[in-house]
Amino acid sequence: MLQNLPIPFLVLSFLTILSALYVVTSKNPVHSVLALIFTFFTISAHYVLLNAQFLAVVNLIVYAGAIMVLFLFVLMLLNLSKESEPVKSNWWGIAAAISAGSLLLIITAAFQVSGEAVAKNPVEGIGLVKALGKVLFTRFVVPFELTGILFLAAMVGAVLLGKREKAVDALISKEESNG
Amino acid sequence: MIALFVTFFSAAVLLFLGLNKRESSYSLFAALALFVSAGLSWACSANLVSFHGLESWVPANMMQFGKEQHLFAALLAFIVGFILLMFRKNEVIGNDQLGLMMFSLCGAYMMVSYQHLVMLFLGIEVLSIPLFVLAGANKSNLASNEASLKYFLMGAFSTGIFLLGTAFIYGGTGSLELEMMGIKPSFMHAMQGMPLPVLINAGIVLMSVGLLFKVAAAPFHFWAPDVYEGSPNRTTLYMATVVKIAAFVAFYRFLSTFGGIADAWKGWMSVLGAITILWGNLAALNQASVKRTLAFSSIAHAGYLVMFLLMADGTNTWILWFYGLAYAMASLLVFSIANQVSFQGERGFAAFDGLSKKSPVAAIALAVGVLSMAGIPVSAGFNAKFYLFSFAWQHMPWLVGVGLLGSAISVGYYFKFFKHAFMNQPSNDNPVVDRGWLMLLGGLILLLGALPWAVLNVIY
Amino acid sequence: MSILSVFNQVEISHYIYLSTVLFSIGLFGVLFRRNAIILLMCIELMLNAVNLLFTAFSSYMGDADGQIFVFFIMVVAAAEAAVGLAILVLVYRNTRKTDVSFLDQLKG
Amino acid sequence: MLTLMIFLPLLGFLVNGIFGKFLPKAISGWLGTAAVLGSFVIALMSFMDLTGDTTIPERIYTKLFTFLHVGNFHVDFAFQFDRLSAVMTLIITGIGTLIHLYSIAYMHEDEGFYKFFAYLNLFIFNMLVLVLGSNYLMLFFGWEGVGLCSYLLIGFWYKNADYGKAARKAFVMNRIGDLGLLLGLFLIYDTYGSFEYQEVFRSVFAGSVESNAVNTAIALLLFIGAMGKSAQIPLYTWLPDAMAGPTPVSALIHAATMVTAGIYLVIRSEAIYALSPLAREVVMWIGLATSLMAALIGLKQNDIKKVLAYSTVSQLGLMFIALGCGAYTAALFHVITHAFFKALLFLGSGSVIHGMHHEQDIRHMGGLRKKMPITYLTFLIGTLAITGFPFLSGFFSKDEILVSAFAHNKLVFGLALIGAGITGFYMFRMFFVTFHGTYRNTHHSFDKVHESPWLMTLPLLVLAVLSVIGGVVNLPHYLGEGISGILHHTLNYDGGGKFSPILIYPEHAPEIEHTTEWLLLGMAVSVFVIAFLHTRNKYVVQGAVPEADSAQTGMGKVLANKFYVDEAYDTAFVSSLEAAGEVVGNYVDDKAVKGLVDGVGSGSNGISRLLSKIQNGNIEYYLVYMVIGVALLLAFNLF
Repeated sequence: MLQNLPIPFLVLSFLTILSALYVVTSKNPVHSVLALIFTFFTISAHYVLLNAQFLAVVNLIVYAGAIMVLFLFVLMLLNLSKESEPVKSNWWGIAAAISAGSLLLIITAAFQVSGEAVAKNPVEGIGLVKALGKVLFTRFVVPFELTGILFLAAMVGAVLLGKREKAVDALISKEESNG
Repeated sequence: MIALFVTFFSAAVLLFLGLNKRESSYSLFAALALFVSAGLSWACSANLVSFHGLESWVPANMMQFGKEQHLFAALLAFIVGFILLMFRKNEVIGNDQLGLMMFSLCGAYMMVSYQHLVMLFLGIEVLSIPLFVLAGANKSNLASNEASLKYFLMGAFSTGIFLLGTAFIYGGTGSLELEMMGIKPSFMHAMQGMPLPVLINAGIVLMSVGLLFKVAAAPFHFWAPDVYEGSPNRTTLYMATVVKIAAFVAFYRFLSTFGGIADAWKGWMSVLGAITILWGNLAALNQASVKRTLAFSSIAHAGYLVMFLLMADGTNTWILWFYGLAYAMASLLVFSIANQVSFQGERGFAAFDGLSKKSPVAAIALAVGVLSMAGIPVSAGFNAKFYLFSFAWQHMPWLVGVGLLGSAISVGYYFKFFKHAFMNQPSNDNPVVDRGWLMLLGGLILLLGALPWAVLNVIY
Repeated sequence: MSILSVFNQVEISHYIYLSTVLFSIGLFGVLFRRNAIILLMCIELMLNAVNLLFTAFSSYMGDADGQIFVFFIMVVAAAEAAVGLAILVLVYRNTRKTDVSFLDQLKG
Repeated sequence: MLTLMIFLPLLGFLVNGIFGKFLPKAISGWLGTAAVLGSFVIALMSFMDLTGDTTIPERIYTKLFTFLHVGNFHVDFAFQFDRLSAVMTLIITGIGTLIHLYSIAYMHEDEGFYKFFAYLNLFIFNMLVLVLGSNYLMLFFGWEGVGLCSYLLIGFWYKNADYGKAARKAFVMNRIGDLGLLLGLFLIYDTYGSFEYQEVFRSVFAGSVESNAVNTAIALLLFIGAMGKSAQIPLYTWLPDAMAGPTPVSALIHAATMVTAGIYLVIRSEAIYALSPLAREVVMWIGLATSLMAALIGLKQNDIKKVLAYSTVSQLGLMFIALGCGAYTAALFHVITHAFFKALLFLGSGSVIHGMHHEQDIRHMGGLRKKMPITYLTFLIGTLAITGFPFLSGFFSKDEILVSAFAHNKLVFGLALIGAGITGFYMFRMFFVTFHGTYRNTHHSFDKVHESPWLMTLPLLVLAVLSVIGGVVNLPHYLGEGISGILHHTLNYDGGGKFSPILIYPEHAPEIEHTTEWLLLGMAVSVFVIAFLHTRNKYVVQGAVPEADSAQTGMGKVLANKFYVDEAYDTAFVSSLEAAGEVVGNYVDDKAVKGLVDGVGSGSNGISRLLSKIQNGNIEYYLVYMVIGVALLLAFNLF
């Protein structure tokens, strides 16, 4: 079945899965971050294949650009760039693999059995800024506005948590002097 | 919609007044704004006022503003108003926390009135993200930190599962609108006995998992006891009431859409309900901490409400409304008293020792609250359970049996409250304030217990 | 290869498999890793798998709603990441740890 | 009027509960009493109206408001006063008044005096709701309410260390019963589409249900509720424990009124039981087993109130035997007479305890008849009444039950007769040890023992009179057709040709030959005489004192007792009985029943601990559990 697929799709998919695997297995957090960024690039390429040009760009800007930089920033701030994570025992890895694998197996097997397909009705230019913008600012204008609440809440929350208080500082200095 | 506007803008005003100003008058202002939201919503539902101009701005395929939605918005605003009111004195919180709680409430409004899965998703996130923060608002308290991180990680994880389900549903039905989903061909075929497409089937399961996580039903409840215990009391109460009610309404709306293929989800849903009921009640038996006991009790209540999901056909939301009201008022009473007598850090039931001698009013209010939670007549809780069980009986008699068994078990731990409040000698002298409000709530519970139908007729 | 040809050569089920595999990898990471930051990254990976699936459905069906949904998922993911990292920094400040297996004060 | 009758006690509760703190004790006590007395007077008047005036329909009905109305789901908050409710109401308010009166004196030293009366009034109110409600839901309200009040009143003296456990046990056991009751109620609604007695019984009578299995299920579920409330095997152990409460409470709740709620429920649901012989058999055998077992345990008790408690359980079992035989009148008759003499006995024991300064162990009493003449006399009457002394109230009611048991099943009759005989042994044992012999208490000197004040002795005297003449409400037919069977006619009232709501299938008097009946009477009387003579010989003539509990273990000791007793026949008979009592008390009661109950408790505690272990605080485990849950759900659903 795989040989019938176009080469770009196969290569991209292969790269995506490979880099995703590297994300979860790499011991060094910074390597994970970089691998994740690479995964995002491949996913963006998928978007291009799928005619979703706007999303491809947004994905790069938001995920690879903003979110991952935030991650890197925190990693550096907390000085976690070295391999600090204790290795888990083998059976734990097996348990995790079995759980995740069984989920994967169940879903794919179910699709394999039913072999259903979605009605194919591609429309040219649906993924362009022009088309999406029209939809976003007409039908989806309410959720779009309401994301304002989400961001305001996230901002206030992040400030609330990030702000240092005297009590917290005292606690830390005490702990440090004890330790 | 009006509730969302009033709540959001008063929260914004509070934030402008100063991010971290701590004065109990701000809580009072916030509570007032919430009561105004509740009142206006209720007035909308009773057709006393109309904000048609505002609501027509929202496309009909995004949010729905019918009578029920207004009533649920009113209920949620009312509960949060009371939470802020009852907790305003013990530990004054800054405007940022007040604002966050009100933003979170906006998410709950979205969840009760969504018509489009985008709105549901945004609602869940607007509800949750401030809560992640609020759970950790006691920044110097390690338990609070832990609660926050646990809640966040598991919440984000469940969001992932929820979204996968949404994607499947989208692929299966071809739409994200509740009304459109139900008329897509693949769906209609399934209703006529053809096999249900895997996409829809798996989508329902995965989305349900996401929502079951929010309502804390087994086996997706593990976060609840830990997070409830670690969070500040106010936040715990908010999670146990508002989040639960909003998530159940959202769940109900979602499942009513798939009412035609109820056979596909009724079976496992009822099994989960039974497990939740038993798990919650049994695990609560041995808890030493008051908050953990209440957390497991709230899990058990989620189990009872799963019964309500099983009769999702769009006609009986009033049961959930009444149940939510009864449960929230009882929780308010118990949590508020627990908060007042134990704020020195006593987590166990010893905090209640000798309450009947220190403050008979508070002890009686506590008794009323606990009896209502346990579902003993004459209390609002009994009527709520009675309505729920007698309607569910026609759909799932065995689950009602499990529910009754669960409420029989629950007496075992609700009894601890009595024992400590009425039989033990006082071990601390933490004062109980706000007795007027406690009495008001207790009286309301009894009124709803004695004359439920009269009250429902007036309000609903 | 013309852009549209992918619709003719690749069945939608392949995108479902690809997304499910990606999702499962992320899920495996969440279960397997202990560092909270990596956990968060794995969750982002899960969300991306979902995004890909949405986009695929949307493109195949010619319905813009799916892509708008992806847009909203990105928005939410950004907000979530901000709050999550703030929580993480807070916990780290108090405990000097980001390992989730040490978070077991609350139990029972 | 009906409303007033029910709400007077509630009013009393509210006044006492809110203002009680500011009222002098005398006023709050008399206020509480007056409220119940008022109800009693109204009940009496209404009863006269109901039975005297043929223009009044067979029941007085008052609807207060609609409790719930959705679609075709309709429940009213309504009361009905028919002949069955009337009898129960008269018992509740009548005996309630006397016990209130008694409590004014008995509780006069207590600091929570007003609270006590408030709770008592609340209890009466709930009990009235229970018996006067016009549908099963109202019954359930009252049912829960009396349970709650009982719990509050048991806990009234919470200095008692055992109390916490006892109250919790009472509460939990009652909840198990309630579980059955509620399931039964839902099943009734599901089957007959209503909670209203009238409508349900009409549908039952019309035979609207094809399968009788449903009726059997309903009947058995309701009986589980009755088991919890009326202390039948295996849910009886809470009743002896409940004796931790003040004595008037034991008299009112645990003897006269609340524990008979189960009997009321079964009589009320007669239409359903009539259709299910299987359920009736279950009721009968459980009643029989309870009756025998409790009587045997009663033989070995030394706490004066515990003896009475087991006696109550035993008598309740006797009533269930009657119900199982379909002798509803006999059961109700025994409810009435039992209310009289058991309240009398409890109040008498209260008087003794009061006079002895809170001593409850009969081994520390003795010779009290000289110091407490009125108590002695009335206690004697109560004892005679319960043991079936000819022509006292207990004689008639017990005899009627035995006769109907005889007509139904000879074996049941035999065993029930033995149970009734054992009653004689333990009651006389207690009586003689308490009032005869020599004073044996070392803590208080004999001079300090005193008779109780008139407020306590007056109710005793009234109840004593009632215990003597109580039989008139349903005299047997051999005393003359004109005066006999009043209760029977009341209960089987045919509604003047209209549909009778109480007993849908009228009872028939058991068809027994006159000679057989006299023979049965003779047997009952001779059992009484044997019991009397034996115990008198042992405890009065020989002056034996019950051994300490530790000395009683082991069969050898019991066998050794043979040597002390003269009459060989009596000895063999009695010591085997005592041995049986010991076995039952030590093994069946302690090990089996308590083991079962505790087993359920510890089992759920074990599960609880296991669940706590699963909740180990580590988020990694939680995530794995969640994923496994998702995987299972998907696997279950997709394949």
